[in-house]
Amino acid sequence: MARVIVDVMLKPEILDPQGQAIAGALPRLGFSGVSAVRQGKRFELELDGPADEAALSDVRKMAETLLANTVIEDFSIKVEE
Amino acid sequence: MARVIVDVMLKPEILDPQGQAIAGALPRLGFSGVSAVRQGKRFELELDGPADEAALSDVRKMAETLLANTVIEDFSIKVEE
Amino acid sequence: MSLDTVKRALETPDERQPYVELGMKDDEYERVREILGRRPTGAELAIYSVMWSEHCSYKSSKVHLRQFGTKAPKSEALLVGMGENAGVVDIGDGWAATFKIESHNHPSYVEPHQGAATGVGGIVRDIMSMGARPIAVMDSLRFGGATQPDTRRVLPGVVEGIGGYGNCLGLPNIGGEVVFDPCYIGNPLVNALCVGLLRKDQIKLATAPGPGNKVVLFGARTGADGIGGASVLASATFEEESQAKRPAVQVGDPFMEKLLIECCLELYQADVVVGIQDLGAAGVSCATTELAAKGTGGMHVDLNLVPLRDPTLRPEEILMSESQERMMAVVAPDDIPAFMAICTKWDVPATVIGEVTDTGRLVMTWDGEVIVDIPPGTAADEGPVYERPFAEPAGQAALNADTPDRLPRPAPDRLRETLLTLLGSPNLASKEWVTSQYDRYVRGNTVLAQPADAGMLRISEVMPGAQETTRGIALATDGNGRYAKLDPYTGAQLALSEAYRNVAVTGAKPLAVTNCLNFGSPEDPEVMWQFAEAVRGLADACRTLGVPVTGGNVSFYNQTGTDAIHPTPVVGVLGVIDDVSRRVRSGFVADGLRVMLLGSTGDDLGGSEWAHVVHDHLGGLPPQADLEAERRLASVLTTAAAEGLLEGSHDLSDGGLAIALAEACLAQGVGCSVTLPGDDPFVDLFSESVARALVCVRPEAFDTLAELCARQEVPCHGLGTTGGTALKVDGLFEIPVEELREVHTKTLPSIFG
Amino acid sequence: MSAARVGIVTFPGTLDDQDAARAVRLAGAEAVPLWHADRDLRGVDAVFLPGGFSYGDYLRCGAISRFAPLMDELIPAARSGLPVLGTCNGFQILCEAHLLPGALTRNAGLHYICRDQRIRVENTGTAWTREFTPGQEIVLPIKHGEGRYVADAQTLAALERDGRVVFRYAGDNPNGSLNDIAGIANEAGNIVGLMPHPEHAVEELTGAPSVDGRGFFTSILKKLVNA
Ligand SMILES: Nc1ncnc2c1ncn2[C@@H]1O[C@H](COP(=O)(O)OP(=O)(O)O)[C@@H](O)[C@H]1O
Ligand SMILES: [Mg+2]
Repeated sequence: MARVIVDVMLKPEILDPQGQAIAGALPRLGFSGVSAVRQGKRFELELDGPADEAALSDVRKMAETLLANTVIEDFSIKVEE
Repeated sequence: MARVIVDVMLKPEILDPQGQAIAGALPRLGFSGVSAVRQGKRFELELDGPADEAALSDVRKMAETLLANTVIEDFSIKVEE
Repeated sequence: MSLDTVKRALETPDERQPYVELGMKDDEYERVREILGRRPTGAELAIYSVMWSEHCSYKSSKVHLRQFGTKAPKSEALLVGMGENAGVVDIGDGWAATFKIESHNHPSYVEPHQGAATGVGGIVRDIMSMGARPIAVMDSLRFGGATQPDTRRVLPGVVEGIGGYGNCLGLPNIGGEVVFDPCYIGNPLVNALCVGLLRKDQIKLATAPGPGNKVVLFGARTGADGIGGASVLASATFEEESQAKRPAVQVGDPFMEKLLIECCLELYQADVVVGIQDLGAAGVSCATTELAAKGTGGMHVDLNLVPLRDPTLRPEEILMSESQERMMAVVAPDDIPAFMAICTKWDVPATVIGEVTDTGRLVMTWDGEVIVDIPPGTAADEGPVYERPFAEPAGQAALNADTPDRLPRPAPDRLRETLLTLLGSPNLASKEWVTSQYDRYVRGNTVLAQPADAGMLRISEVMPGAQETTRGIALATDGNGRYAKLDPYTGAQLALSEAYRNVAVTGAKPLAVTNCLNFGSPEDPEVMWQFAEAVRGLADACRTLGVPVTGGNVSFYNQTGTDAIHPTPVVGVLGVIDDVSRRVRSGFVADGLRVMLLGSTGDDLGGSEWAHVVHDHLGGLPPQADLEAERRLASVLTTAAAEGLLEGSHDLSDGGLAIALAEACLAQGVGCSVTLPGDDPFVDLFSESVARALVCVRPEAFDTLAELCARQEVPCHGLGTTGGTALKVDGLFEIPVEELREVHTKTLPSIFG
Repeated sequence: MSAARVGIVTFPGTLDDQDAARAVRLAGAEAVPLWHADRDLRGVDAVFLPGGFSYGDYLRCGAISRFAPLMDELIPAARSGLPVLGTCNGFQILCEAHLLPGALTRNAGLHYICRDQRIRVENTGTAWTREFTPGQEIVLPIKHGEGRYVADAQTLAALERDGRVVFRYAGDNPNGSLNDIAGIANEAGNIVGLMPHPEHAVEELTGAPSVDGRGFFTSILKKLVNA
């Protein structure tokens, strides 16, 4: 039983209106000091077995084909301790 | 200049229809071995200055008031190296 | 903790139970003990406490609501009246419509998006449980002042929730209201309406007859949604602060609901459902007790079989969970395989959790032990009934004495400015910021939607088999809290009056009524007086207009401390048009048409938009309801529409003739040139007298319509003609339609972004 | 001659399939229901992927649907020339399935938006647009929360160069789409995707205040009849 995290973020060159809206709202809420915000997705996958190489290679395939749209998004995978 | 990550996830007891839909789709795509999926949000904040205590306390406030809906979501903050 | 079984309850008769924490009064708890002849188990206490709550039992309102039945007009159209999940009305050609409005006020304050979304989900399931295909939704909303900070938190979330859920179900949103008033700060009102269509002979009821029939729970799995109260039961020692850990917020899954809709329709089609009930507030408790009470009277349920999202849930919590997107059906054993196959096709989990019995008892087990053994009717139908004291509010006479007569009225050269001020005020400004987040087109049967006075749907393509009918249905909701505050009896009548008129201006004949009564605390005698008056007024008006109340919902406790909201009865009216292609479009639809004002105008400015916007004044009395005039006006409008006399129409309501003219011009961007009929232009323009409508007709139809009006004793004035690019009021002012549009459309975007 | 047969795909959560079927019928063709779980195109002459919220639009619009068994049949058929039209969610599915380039992302205004929108027809050479005139402005409803078309610079340049931008928003760009793109085609012109809804603009009585959507269906009919 292991937990694997897949983070998916829009590629840097793709406009992120949600992140922008947040960045724009912060000063109005009295927060300064944040120059940019980007919003992405985080997936927590519970594996039945250990996060071994085979499992991680499967997760990578899931990320590529389903969790991220690689036309516009990048992803990264990590195993949670 | 530092980057701070705020991860926002639905509280464990709250229904996560998105995560459910993904978990339901995986076997159809030929992936087995994933028992549950939860989907959340990931925010990357670029700070103007260092991620010192004052800045992090500000980020905590942002997370509470804007980034997360604490009625249904939990958040965690980490500084990216 | 150890399981609280019936056996254990008998052995420990004096164990202290947390009934107070569950909102039960001492005498209510004593009654449960009396009914059972012992103390209830924790699970039984869970059932009685939710079933006897105000929300489920209507204990404070029941004695008043009876008038909707006792005073009900004779109506051939009523197929199923109050008391079922929703009323059903005969709309002709073998078809029936079912509709109902329901509140989700408090949850929408706590979590606007999910609160409003699950409000839509709940009312849609009510409609499904009647055996109907849901075909449209509407939403009637009240918020605090438009610029108050909390409104900026609540409104966008509510709108996103309603849109997100309804859009995903493929239900067009065909109308509603958005009203701002500081009295709703902290207590926004989110009332959602759903309408469905079914064959007249295929009505389903919530009943579980036939011992041996199976009880099936289907849809989403059960989680810890909305069970704040139940965790005191599930915790070892309820004295501890144990409630915090369970969420009160329910989260909706519109995708599951969409699957449920299609799945239910296929189940009905296959004729494998004996009885059906949606799971709303009080979840499994409510569904099992109500189904059992209305059926053979007995049911056996194994709670271990309820599929759980959270495996740690205790039986008490399962009983009280308000998890969304669940239904319960009673199915003959032979039909179970077919039932399950249809659920599988739609990816809807379904589980047999029990069986109908002839014992007259609802029995539930957990780990093989009996934890519930009650006569179901005592929970479902025999809840407490209160005759709450009521008294006219101390300030009512003074409020009524403070008439708008003392307010300075604008000179003729300021009327233009007054019109624009009103038109841009949040309550009269365009609601497009809201409605453009709703899909009004889906399924392709929407004949009229915002900004028309009423929504209208074509029937013939809604469902297979309906091709033969030319009919359509129209729906409108209205309510005016300021009027009701000044005089709740009249205010409720005016809400009906306006919704009735809104339906009639489209050419449809009003048939039936649903209502959502939003009030403060029933424990406050002054609020109770408002409630009693409003119900009496609405029941009387329904009798006069000949439209029965088919159902509705009561929402109490809309108050913060001792500050209650304005009493806000919201009324929905459903009408039928025999030939939907004869529908009348909204406003001025072309150049060169004659503009006519139907109805008569008096000096009615108490509670008006003018007094509110210009003077921030609320006092005096609202316009007098004139139901006979309303009925005559509707008769003229529906006759004229059927004869093809009307090109366009619009009712007069908030803001009077001035706003009606402006809106009629904005509808298609067609201007007009009019002369006011009376001798006081201010009163002509801003009075809110009832039973009035603006219509436009081809010049050659003018005399025919005038004769029709004369026959029905409806006053009628030719005001002028349509055309041009401005609203011109002879001798007073001229406003380009573009200027009207700018003022009308910019208000909400400038506040909400 | 028997009527042309246009398949209408239903996924769980598809909403506009009834509208699509009606539009096809009104144009004089036969609407053939296609079920997502069947590996069977039922011999249709063209396919319409209608809008809705397939799989709740969870994860990303269209992301889960593109793996449906039916898509295993549809993808190769489309690649070999079967005319396919995807509107709204259908367009999103076509992009997720890589039958069309680019992606549809959250509206710049961050709100779902339903309104009647002016659209310019830029390319009348596709299977679905030949009944329009080049540059013609039409009015169709849009209703979506994720309709902002994005693609990398190279893809965009190629689309523009090859005239594969089939529709552009005229007047206000409602969602921030790059180059005001409302719809595109594949190189062969048999696959077209767009965010607006032609199937909601085919009748006087209902839907949008125009019947401009009819052109899509008469176009495909003409193509099939002449083929
Ligand atoms: N919350 C809402 N949801 C859907 N439609 C709405 C909503 N609020 C207002 N509308 C629509 O906008 C139009 C104008 O509303 P309103 O001025 O309240 O109408 P009326 O005065 O005729 O009752 C109507 O078509 C109404 O149905
Ligand atoms: Mg009206």
